[in-house]
Amino acid sequence: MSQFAVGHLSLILLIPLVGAVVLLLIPRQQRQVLLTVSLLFSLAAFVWSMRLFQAFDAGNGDMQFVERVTWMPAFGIAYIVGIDGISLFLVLLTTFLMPLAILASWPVREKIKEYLFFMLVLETGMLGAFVALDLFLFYIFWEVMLVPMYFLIGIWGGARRIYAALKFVVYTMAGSLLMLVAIIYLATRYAHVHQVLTFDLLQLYNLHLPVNEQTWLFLAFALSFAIKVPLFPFHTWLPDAHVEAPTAGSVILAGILLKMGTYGFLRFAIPLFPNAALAMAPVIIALAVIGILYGAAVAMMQADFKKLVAYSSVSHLGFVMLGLFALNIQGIQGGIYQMISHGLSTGALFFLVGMIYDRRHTRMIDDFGGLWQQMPVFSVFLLIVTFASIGLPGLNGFIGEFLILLGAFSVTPGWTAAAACGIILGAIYMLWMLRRLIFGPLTHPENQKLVDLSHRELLILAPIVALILIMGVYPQPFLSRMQPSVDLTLKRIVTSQAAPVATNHGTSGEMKTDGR
Amino acid sequence: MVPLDYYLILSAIIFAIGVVGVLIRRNLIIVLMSIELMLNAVNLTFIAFANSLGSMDGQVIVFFVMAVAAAEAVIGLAIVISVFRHRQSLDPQEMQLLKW
Amino acid sequence: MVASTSTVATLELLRWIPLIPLCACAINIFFGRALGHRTAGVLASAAVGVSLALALYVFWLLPATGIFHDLLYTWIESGSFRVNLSFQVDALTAIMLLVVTGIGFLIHIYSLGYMAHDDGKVRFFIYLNLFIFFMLLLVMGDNLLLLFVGWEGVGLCSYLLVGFWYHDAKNTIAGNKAFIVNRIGDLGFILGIFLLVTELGRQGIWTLDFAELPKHVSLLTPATITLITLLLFVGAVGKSAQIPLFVWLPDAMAGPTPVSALIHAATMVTAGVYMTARLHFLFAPAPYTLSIIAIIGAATAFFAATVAIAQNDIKKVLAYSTVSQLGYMFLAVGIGAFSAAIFHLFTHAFFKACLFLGSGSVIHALDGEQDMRKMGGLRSYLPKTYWTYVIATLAIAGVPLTAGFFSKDLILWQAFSHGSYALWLVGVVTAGLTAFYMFRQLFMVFHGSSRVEDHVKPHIHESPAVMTVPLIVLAIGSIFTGWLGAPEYLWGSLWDRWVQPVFGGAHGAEHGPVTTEILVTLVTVAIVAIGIYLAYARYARTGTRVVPAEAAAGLYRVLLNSYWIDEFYDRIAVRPFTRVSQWLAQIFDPLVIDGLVNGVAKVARGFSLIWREAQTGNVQHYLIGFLAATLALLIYYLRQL
Amino acid sequence: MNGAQVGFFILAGLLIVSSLWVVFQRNVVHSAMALVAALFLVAILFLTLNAPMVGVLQILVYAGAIMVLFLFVIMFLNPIGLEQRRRLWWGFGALAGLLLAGALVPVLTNGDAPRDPVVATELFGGPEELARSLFTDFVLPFEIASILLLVAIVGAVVLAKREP
Repeated sequence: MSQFAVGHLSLILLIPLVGAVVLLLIPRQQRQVLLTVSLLFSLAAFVWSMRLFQAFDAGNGDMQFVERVTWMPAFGIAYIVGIDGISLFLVLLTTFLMPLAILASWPVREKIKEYLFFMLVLETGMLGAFVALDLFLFYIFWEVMLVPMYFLIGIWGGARRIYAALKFVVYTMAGSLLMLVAIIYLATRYAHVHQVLTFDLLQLYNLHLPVNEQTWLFLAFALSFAIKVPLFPFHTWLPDAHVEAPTAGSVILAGILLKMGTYGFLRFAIPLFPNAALAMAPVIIALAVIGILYGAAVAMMQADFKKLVAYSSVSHLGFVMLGLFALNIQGIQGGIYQMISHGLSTGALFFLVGMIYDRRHTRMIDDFGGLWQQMPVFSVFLLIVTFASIGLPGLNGFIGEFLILLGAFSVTPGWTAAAACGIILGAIYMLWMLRRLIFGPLTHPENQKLVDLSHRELLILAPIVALILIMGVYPQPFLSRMQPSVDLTLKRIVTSQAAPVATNHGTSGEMKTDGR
Repeated sequence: MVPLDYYLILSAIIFAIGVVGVLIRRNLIIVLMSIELMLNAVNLTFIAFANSLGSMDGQVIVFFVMAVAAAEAVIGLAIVISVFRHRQSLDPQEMQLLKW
Repeated sequence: MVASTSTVATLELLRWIPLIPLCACAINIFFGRALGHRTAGVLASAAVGVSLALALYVFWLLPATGIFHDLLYTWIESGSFRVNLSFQVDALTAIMLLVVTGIGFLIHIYSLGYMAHDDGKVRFFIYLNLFIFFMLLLVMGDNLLLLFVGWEGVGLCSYLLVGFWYHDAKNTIAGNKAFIVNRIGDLGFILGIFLLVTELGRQGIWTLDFAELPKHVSLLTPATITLITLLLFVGAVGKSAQIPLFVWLPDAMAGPTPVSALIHAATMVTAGVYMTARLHFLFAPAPYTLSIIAIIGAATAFFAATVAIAQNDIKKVLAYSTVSQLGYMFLAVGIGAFSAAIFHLFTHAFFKACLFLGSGSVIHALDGEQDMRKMGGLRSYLPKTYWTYVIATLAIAGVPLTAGFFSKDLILWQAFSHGSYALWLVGVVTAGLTAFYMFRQLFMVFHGSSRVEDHVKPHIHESPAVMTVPLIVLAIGSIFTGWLGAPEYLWGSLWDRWVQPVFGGAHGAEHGPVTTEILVTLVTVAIVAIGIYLAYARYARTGTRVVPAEAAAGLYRVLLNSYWIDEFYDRIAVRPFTRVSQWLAQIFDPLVIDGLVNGVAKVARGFSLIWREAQTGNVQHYLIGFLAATLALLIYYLRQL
Repeated sequence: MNGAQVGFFILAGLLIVSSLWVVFQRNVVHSAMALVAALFLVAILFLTLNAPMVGVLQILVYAGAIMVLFLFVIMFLNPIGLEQRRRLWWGFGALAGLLLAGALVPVLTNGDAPRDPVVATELFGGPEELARSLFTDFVLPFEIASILLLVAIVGAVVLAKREP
């Protein structure tokens, strides 16, 4: 690829960024124009990502559409992007959810220009983190995402927005700093062995460190990702951030940002430090399963609709972690599938929360009840999405959960059985929520004037629900594209078991060009 | 000839006196003047070195220091004026708005 | 084993049997309101009618040992694990197919009348069609996972239909309970599937196909098979409302009556029986599991019958009776008599659907009254309903030459000849109890003096033809379906010849001496007769000996409250769990976990509170620090020299 | 000790005295006058160090322009009342100054600078030499300095402007 041509992936990163710049040129009084322009740019990114999907070679597990541009040669830092079957769908999920999130931002009244600007910058940040193949580049995108999210929560959030935004940023930052240290250590370690300083992920994969060294590095990466996921004891930022964030912010947070953590495990922590990952797997599986049950139990007792959905995320992401650390094909594939499913179904749930919040300005479940009578369409959507979230077969959630549990069962039947109990708990709190929200008598007089979904809101939900159905009924197009990449990842783990351990100035591992 | 060290010692003493002025005085104008003293001490060092090394560079630097000093004095005095206008005082110890 | 000898043929028609109701469902979702209530209902019924026609056609095409197969596409593929979306029909499926589409069709027709005045009619038919689709998926799926999909899907529809009248929170709670209790069972089911897949996978076999599995069962150790079957049976216990997970079924009567007939009597609740029969090759080599199944089945049959005696709600009686009859089916499964179990499933579908629809007709006539103490003497008002009800009651009681007689007798005889005398005894006693409570109901509702409340009385009317015709069809079925499976000493069983090949010869009917068989039958008939007489003596004349619930005492009170099982579960499971969750949500999470996080922040804040005192805001104070640092640097530099 | 050294010591003594006067004089105007004297003395020292041009500039810019500005501000504000002399604080300041001087002197005199100053050319330190350096090697800093002065002018106007 030529040094100057803008590649497929770079273009997808650029589109939202250009959109953000264009927004700056539009006067702030032009509300409709601002919204329309940002919607168009996010749609353009989506359309372009669909072309990517089309051009993607399903049989190839390697990185595709790779672009390399030297950036800071003195430090071996390069701009390397590329996607494989794992990141492809996360990129698609991002570009799919963003237009919907912008569409859901129509009711935002204050500072709409800045709001949309941050949304588009956020999109670039997230996409960048998913496609970056240079650890340094990845770290930059990882941190860049925080900034717009901080403002989205802190400016357009609810009553305790400052607290939530600060907690979110500081907590995430605390974890990622350790990761930065580990990244630098890893690169210098590679330089010791191979005489080349590089942050190129694909080359760093070839470094086989002794187990105790791996363990420390793994823990540094894992802490950062575990906070983002969030894994059980690190989850408390999530309910605060989700509840206080504006609707679109919650959707992006739950739909995409959390996936950053699980994606990080799969892309970085596990293949870079396979021995440590294997050694730590029991601990992480235990935490994941505790998270599943714990998140469900806590979600059940929430009086706040949004908080309930937030805690349900803790539970669902526990499933993803369980699948990833089963370290077999079914588990990992299920984990990726569950990431996408969760992005859709929980994203849709947050959209729905936002829709009734826009009408009634309350999220307390007890303030509702019997909504079916006034808002049948809303209720039907809520019903479908809830059941997708519960993991009803025929909807997307089932495929992921099934594969995860299947994969995990062969590794650790006991924990898997406990995790499967989480499915029951999921049904309990979700159905309870449905009962209190849309069923029963319409007791509150304020609710008698509620109007059903508008065309705009239908336009948000319909694509998600369609995808929920498609992914449940015909998952093969997704699974078949993931499979080669997952195979490759697993192969990396297996080969590194046998590979000789690197020593300083050792001869193991062939020298490769630094991509320049 | 006067040895270089003499000049250096002299400038060190003048510099220290300037520092004392900045440290102890409670009048902003005198503080500013003390800063001018310190600048002059430094200038003296430059000139002394320029002489002993036979290079014009030191003198050029002094020229620039003067330019900066002029700018600093102008801005500093303008601030003094506006501060005095607001607070009727020139005591730096009374200006503590930037405390935690 | 057996499946390998059967011929497999591809028949693309199969997919349309489930898809047509699904299409109708989709049309009604999008255009139901535009089409209008009537058209939507007719469309839904017609769709099921088409499915029925197709099912009949397939049934007619199907050779005795043949299998039709229809592959749509690969559903899930991950590594070596692969599951297709494909349908198959063999003799067993064909029977289920006819039950589902046949009874489903009749109940759709019936619902046109029953739900005529309901606002949510379109919604009702959407759910009903969806149910038919999932039920067909359940019976037609060619692998265990598709069966599970249908299994969960019918659970969803059950949830939706039980809570159909959502205005009353009670109905939704019942729906939730049904779904959640089912989920508990499903947990076992899915774990069973996992165990099966991983154990076979360890041997290099990755399949869940019913056609493939029997070939590889021998790879599994007996202990594994026992564990797998036990787990799968947990699923069946949930879905088919056996002890200890039966609690949801009585509550599920909160749904509209056609739903109770279709889902909670004829089809969905029998899915557990179907599943065990479908997986007979797994269950048969697991004697330990079988004996547990038999014991649970017998216990459930007896226990539910005792509870049914004391109920006053017309539908609750039928609900417990369903639980009891399902117990019979599992009793049959437990002694390896899969064919008999399916036979009872088949006949039960007819008479129980007939009973439920009949009760629906009564409720319809009485403006929604369900309490039998406020009925009585309805015989003359509702003649068609009455006569069909009588036939169905005779059938369920096991009066000779009705359907229930043949199927129940077959099970009891199998139990007896199998040597399980204890099970047989429980079965026989239960048969007597069944006769008693069913006739008690018949007498309380239709005989004696009328206790109908005055304001309802003028409106009592026989249901329209759209409701009575299905009743009549079902009543006919309640008699003649049994004749298919007559014992050898009469004209022999057409049934066995049809179904037995599916299960192989291994566990066919064991034929003892004919005289013994007749003797055993006579014992049953005698006990049934006693039951009927007792009911007659106690309730027929006046029907006045009805104890109000408040005055209930002693054993009667225990039965009326179904042994306080619900309260028991509430006390030992629900409340402790809620309390733990509450503690987690209100104490542990915000105070301990978040407390730790915020604690770290607070410690940092505490340090900075002290440290910030250094920031006096006084420039000259800062200068001291500046000076000190400069001095330190200079001194450091000097020391270096 | 030769004549040049005697001259230096006289100049140095005067410079130190006037510097101390600047710092320890309680009256602002007296301080300012002492500073003028100190600046003149420094200018003379510059002259002895072969820097006539810089020395002249020192007098023109510092003693002429900057000090006039100082005096102007002092007159303009006319801060009444003498500052309180706080013994402890002043003593502490003096001590700090002594310490600093004590540390600076050895550091500064420690280098291995040429003990014998290079004999300069005749033109050394004259306007031509200075201008050549300024407009060749240091042309960019020179331009930046001009911008800095411009900014300072604008800033002073903005800061000292009476608010409407």
